[in-house]
Amino acid sequence: MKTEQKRAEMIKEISGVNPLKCMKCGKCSASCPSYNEMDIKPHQFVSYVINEDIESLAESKSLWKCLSCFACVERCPRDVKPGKLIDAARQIVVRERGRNYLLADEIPELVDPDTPQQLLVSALRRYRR
Amino acid sequence: MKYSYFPGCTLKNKAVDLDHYARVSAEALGFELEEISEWQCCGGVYPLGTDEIATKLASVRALNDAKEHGQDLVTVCSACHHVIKRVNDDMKNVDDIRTRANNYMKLDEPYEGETTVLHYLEVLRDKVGFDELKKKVTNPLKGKKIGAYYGCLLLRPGKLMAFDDPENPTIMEDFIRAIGAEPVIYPYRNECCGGYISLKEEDMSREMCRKIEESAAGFGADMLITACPLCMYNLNKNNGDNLPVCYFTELLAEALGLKEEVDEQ
Amino acid sequence: MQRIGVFVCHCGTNIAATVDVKKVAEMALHEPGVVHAEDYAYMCSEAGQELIHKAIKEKHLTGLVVCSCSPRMHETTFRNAAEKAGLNPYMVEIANIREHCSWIHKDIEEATEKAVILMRAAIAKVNLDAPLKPGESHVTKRALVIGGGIAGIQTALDIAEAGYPVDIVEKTPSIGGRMSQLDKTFPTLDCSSCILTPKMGEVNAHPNINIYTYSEVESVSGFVGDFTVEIRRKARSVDMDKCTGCGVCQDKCPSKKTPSEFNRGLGTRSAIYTPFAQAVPNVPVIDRDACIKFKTGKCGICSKVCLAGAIDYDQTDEIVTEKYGAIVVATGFDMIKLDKYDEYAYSQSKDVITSLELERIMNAAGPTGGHLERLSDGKAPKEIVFIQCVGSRCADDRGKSYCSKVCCMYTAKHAMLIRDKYPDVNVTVFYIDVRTPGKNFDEFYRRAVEEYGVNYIKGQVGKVIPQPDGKLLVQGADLLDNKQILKEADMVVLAAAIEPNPDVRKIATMLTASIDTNNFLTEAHAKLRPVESPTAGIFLSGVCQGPKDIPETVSQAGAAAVKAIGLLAKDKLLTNPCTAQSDELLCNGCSQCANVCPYGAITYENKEVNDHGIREIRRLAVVNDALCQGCGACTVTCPSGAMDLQGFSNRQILAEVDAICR
Amino acid sequence: MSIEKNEEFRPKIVAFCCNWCSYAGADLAGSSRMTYSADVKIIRVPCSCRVNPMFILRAFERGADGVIMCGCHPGDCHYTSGNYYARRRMTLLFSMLDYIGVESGRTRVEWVSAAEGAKFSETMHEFVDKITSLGKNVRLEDLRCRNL
Repeated sequence: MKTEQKRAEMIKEISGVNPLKCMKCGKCSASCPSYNEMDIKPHQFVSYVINEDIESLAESKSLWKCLSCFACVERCPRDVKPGKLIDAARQIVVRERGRNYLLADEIPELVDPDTPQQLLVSALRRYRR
Repeated sequence: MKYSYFPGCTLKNKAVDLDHYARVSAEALGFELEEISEWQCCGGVYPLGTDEIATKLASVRALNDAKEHGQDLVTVCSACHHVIKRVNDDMKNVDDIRTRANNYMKLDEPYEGETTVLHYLEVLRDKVGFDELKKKVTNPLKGKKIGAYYGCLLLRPGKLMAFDDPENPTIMEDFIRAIGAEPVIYPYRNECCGGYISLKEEDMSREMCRKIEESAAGFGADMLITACPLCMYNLNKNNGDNLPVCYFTELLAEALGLKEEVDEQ
Repeated sequence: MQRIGVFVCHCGTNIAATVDVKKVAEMALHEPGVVHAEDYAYMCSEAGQELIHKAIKEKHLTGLVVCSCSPRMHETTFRNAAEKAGLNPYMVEIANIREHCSWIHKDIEEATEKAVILMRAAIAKVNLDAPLKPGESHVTKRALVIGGGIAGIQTALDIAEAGYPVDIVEKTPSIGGRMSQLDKTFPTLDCSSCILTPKMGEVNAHPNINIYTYSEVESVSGFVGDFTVEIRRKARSVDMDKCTGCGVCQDKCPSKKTPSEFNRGLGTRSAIYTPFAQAVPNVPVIDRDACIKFKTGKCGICSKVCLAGAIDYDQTDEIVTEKYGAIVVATGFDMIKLDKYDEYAYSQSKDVITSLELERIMNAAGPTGGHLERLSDGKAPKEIVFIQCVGSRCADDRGKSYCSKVCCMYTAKHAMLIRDKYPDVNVTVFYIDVRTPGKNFDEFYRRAVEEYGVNYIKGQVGKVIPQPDGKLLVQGADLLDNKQILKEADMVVLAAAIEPNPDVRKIATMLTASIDTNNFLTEAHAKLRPVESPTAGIFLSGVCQGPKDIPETVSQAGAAAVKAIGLLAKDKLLTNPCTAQSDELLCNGCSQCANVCPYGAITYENKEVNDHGIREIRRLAVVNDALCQGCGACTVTCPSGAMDLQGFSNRQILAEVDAICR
Repeated sequence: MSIEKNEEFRPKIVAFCCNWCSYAGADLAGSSRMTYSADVKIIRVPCSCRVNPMFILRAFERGADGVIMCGCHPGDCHYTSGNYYARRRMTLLFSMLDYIGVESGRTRVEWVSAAEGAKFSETMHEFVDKITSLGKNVRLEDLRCRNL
């Protein structure tokens, strides 16, 4: 199996999502609060997985803009749940190359006296291996 | 009534208020929160990957502890609640995760999702009852117009969380009514505050919080309440309109006439 | 010993491509009783049937096995062929090697092996077949139509015109159904009531049609040609014969706050009411839950003002029992509830409405007198957004899996009518696909775009956000522009999915008619018998069978009528001879079979039997062939093994089991 | 046929289908080309209530590895109440089968309507997988047939 194919399969497996169920209605992109910050839009994510273009997803800044707020997951009428695909792609990137989006060194700069532990814990889990 | 209680990392630190008010109010309402011994952090976000096991074990430990005590598991923090409820669902319904998690845990008796996970608000609604709560209110917060801020973690995914209607929830509004105040319904109450993204993408979070606060203020809210320390942080940090935000437990304690008692501690 | 002929059909390549038909025929010759086996391209063709005919004659066959498509397709064909050649038609068994074999398997070896096994089971069964003779039953020459919408109206008119009496049972106080609530109809923009009202009048005046409004089917028994139906005529509290329809009672009624069902709850009605001005019959009913007289005992104004003395507070529900030869279901549809779709803020804003509510708003007889206005503040809207596929095409349990079919067209109609009447109002439609198959349909939609300037945006709406100033912010996706749009609107119209009338499940159960998971009634064959239920004598008309628009409904209503007329025109029907029979020597008269029989077909008689030389009178079960439908419940219940089912006997089924497990 | 294929366990599965719903559902699965294992062989009965527990015992006696019975959904029986009888009978039979050593997974009752071709195919997939995982069944023996 080619690498891209393998990675696409892995995304489907990790997310438990069948992207072929998508009917391209755009409800995910219509719901997404981070839409404007994304280069690859939520509905496009689905097509990228179908077309096995995972490298583009891996390079996409959308991975780090998704809030995992589940608005798309909740409203998707076809049970595709793009938020899960995005998280799976993020997982692949972090696992494969240790491409951590958040470096330990930069943390002190980012926190302020009020920063709740929850913020750090969540960010570390989403952004790092 | 005694419940197993999972406070979570933030409630032991930056959000001690949320915790203290919750405990004191519980006592006044006739239920007890028994903190789980040696609980571990839930991780803050639910690991979506179907192959993630290790990251779910902290929740499983807490759930199993509650099971062994024969108690329902109560959380106050939205994030802990979200993570633990979803892990519990996995343990109940996803064969693969259940098997593998139990293999790690090596419990005397495998954990299979037996524990009921309740948010503090659910305890108020389903166990205490808002009518009952209303009767116990000594200091009704008359005249306060309060916007409930749900955020995303409590409500979604709706079917799994089974907390309230994810698009038109009522539990916090009913709570606000029970403590004598007036709820303000505004459309952004179930939109995300930005969550953990505020660490690296401050602008995004700021924009989201602005929309939430503008919408709430536009519909006449004087203040917002939340159950989540991270929402609290984001909303406060980006508070353009100076709309006060506080934990729902603080208002609960206030309505029950216990706020000063806690504050003095 | 039987002399069995086996005929293996290729069905072109449908079977022959995956099943080695020659081998199946060859294997047949090794089976007990088989004296002839052959294969042919199309067994159901004239030439194929001729082969069967010839073999029966030449080889003196006593039984046939046809390995072909499902018996539900061609069992009758081959039985008729056998009968023509002088063989009892019930000496034919079908091995289903198409639907249950060649079409679902890919490996030739595997499929052939399975086809041989299925054939063996059929041979084992035919070896134990006995000639059967169907009985006869009579046909009651009267039809029942359940539902008085356009589907029921058209079916009833067509049957009545053919000379047969028809009863219509309608749940609400008037016939007319959904169509009477519509303002205009696509694709010609006729006024709905202008074309419906004459038909309603025709039904009312037709000597062959009897209407039971405010009535429901209570129970159904019997079978094709001879149904017995109990109809509950709910107490109308108004004497139908005396009422002149003057309407004074409605004017004077002091209880006027009940939400009007006809106006989808957007307006109110009095407690004594006809749903709409052109109601048929033009006789009001008293809504006893709303009536002050019924609630408190005081009032009685309607009775005082009624010059005809038609008000009757003491009326009670009445059960009418009637016999019918055919029943047509025309129960129609409703729109789904939108409580699971509150991202569109339907419950949060009065200005978010459904399309059917818009129909009422656009209608001159509606709650706003036909003026397009916001229900919140009565202001004229300047921006209207339509959202398509609300609850249609959903894979989750929030909505329906199917396309509701009518929404694309009625939305184009609404958009066009609004732009025509109010040129300064902007109309935007968020769509996933625009589906317009139908005569002049796509042209209609294109007119909305090209002539009327309706703005179609490909993409769904994520959320409707009510604003403090009463406006609605619509957050949607424009997939072609790859943008997220925030559009301010004054009104949002939701094309909610349609679903079968919720009562249909209860009715289907009474009729023992098949129904699918979406509550649509199942047709006997999706392509070839689309207006018949698999249950004989039950016909389907309109949306109860699947989403359809008015032209299609009217066509189907006519088709259902023709099928019903075809049945009513017969004097006798042949009954299914596969009935239960009791072995007198084994029966111990315990009554268990009679207890489980759903048709009351089993009675007991004291009969003299000769049990191995001992003559005595015993209490024995006797099956009435005319009533028995051949389900077989009694055969399994019978503790002594006396009861057996002809055509599906214990020995036959065991022989099939043996053949399969061999 | 390759050697591997010979060694592979192919279960014998008998499916009783009522004429009105599940047999039609199986036909729909067929005309919609929804595949399932060839190990399933269908016997048509007028109604699920025609299925005598004796038929199922006989199947296990003759070497069947699994028996599934399909009927109309509760409430939708063509004969009004047949599937309710069938359901009760099968519950009783299955509990006894367990007792005499036929694992409960080898029998199943499923309601499939005429419109549920996909469900029919899925059900058969699942059932075949289940039986395959259980392996070969122990043949029941009719003691009345034994020469004592």
